[in-house]
Amino acid sequence: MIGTSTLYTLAGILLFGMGLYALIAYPHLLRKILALNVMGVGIFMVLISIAYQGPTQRADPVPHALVITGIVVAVCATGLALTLATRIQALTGSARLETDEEA
Amino acid sequence: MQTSDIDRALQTDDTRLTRPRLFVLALTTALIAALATAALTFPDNVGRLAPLALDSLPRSGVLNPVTAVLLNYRGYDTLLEVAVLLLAIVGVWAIAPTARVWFKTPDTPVLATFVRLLLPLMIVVAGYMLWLGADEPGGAFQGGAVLGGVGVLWVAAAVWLPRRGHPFWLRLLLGAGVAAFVIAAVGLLFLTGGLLQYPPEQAKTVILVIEGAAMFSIGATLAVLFIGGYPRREEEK
Amino acid sequence: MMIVEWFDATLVIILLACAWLALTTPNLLRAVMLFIAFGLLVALAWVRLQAPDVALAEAAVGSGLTGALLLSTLSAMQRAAQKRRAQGEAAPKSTKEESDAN
Amino acid sequence: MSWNDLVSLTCLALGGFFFLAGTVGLLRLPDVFTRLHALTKADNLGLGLIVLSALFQIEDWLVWLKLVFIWALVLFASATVAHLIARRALRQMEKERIPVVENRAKPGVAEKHFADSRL
Amino acid sequence: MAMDSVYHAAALFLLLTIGAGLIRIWRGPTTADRLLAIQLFGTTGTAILILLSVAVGNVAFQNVALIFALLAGVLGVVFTQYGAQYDQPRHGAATEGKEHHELE
Repeated sequence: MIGTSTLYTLAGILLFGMGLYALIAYPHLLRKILALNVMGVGIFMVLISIAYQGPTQRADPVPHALVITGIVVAVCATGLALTLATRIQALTGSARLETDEEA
Repeated sequence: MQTSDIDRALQTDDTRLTRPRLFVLALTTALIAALATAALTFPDNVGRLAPLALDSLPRSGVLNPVTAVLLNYRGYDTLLEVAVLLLAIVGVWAIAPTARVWFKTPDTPVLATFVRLLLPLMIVVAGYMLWLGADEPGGAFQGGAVLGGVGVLWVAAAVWLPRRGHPFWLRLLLGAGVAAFVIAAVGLLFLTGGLLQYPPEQAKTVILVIEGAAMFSIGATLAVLFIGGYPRREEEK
Repeated sequence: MMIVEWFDATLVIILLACAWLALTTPNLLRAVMLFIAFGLLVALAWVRLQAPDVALAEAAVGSGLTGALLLSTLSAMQRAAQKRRAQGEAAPKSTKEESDAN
Repeated sequence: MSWNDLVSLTCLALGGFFFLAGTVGLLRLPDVFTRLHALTKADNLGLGLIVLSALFQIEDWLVWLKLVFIWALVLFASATVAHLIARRALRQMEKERIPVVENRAKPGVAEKHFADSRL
Repeated sequence: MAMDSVYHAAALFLLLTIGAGLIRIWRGPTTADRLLAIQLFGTTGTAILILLSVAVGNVAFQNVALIFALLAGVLGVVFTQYGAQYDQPRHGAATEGKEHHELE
């Protein structure tokens, strides 16, 4: 039976992979931003699950501090990226990044 | 162009599983498998910083280890992180000439009353988070996030309408976190000889002051990001 | 298996399902809504992992503020697209290509 | 098992029932306006009962106060948000010229619902 | 059965109701329905946090519940003020999964 920490580590890796796939595969900018956020949550989850030391013991505070700053920076990056996406849509008429192969 | 054509073209994002996507999916699956094996074979007894962080806690002036890590052990990092938030705002103002959202007056008394009651409550909770942060889970980032919620509510229900552009006090608020951090760092450099090395007796006070300024900065940053450019008065639809 | 472990397993499954659906559904509004729900549930995962500090930040940011940002951007994009159409412009080049491909 | 554990368990079971009712309502009721019941009634009552159940396990009166405050806050917020959502949905329908009553009785939605539940 | 595992079981039950509620987010059909489901998740999440805090005996979890309760209101207000315009599928074209959104 896998432990709590391992379970959440694996979940974090899976989330990261999903986010990476969606980031590469889908053309819409909003979806890419969602994918980046999901990737971020995956990484945070790996960090926090490494910090977890059982239900009775106190968790490692160092990764927690990293993740807290990470969350706030992630939301700021999201805000900037969304503004950029709106701007790209205003300038090119489309919020998608199309490639030649895509069409 | 037929209406159905336009609808199909404008409809949504296309997420069918095409061949290149299948290829990408295969690659990411391989990556996940590699990472999962790495995670499962990861040695259990790696060197941890936790004992060090918890043992030095009495000297840090606070009881919450996370706050100690953020403001004591990794003080520079947090300083630069608050500066990054400022850079995000500069970026937004550089690329977006007009706001994405506009101040919208509540058209029902229910919303107006709700906001009038909720806003002070949220500010109190933000302060509570900050105060709690020294000894229990909480702190500047959590309080700042709640203040960001205050800002969003403020914009969304038009509690107060500025003229075009951002008022001076908002810019002041945006810079407050970095300013307090830098002033504290330089001041402490002269007092204790170390950058962000707090004297043990006043440590808690200094940390709370820096955290307070950082909290207001974070809240203002999040609210300005929500506006996403220079605000306008009620825009035409 | 203890009940807590069942709780963890269920939470992880719901989280993964939520993320996968949000990332692959063609409908962007649905994707954003699923992402907001995902943010809410992630806060529960942090609480389970003994990280209430992180859960506090995530509860405020992950669902509330990110959700607000995404919702407002989505509607701004829709407004822009609608305005473009109202001005009588032809559909952008890329979308034409796509409808040909369809 | 002491008497306050017993009260706790009763409240817990009742609260769980109301949450279940809320979800069933969310899934089975035919349109937005009826689904609002799930948000405003069932779940808030469920939360109240769960808070009540927690109160019997806690001695610290400050925590007691905080839990009651959370419940009051959720009541307040969800009532307001429910009003706002309903108002918005109604306006949307007016704009799109969808008669409210017709929408509620749209064939295939309500009838299927009633047929399924054998009412 | 000890009291804390009863509380964990109750939390698991509420989590399952959230999982069922995801169906409403998926099916919509309007954004209002989806937001309704998310508000419901907020309430249920608050309840789960309270249950976990009693089960584990950690008071800090209740602060998370407090933030949940506060931010749910903010999301609702943002939605009603700025929410996407074309959430309502055209009358007659209301087949599920085929909503037409004016997005580029």
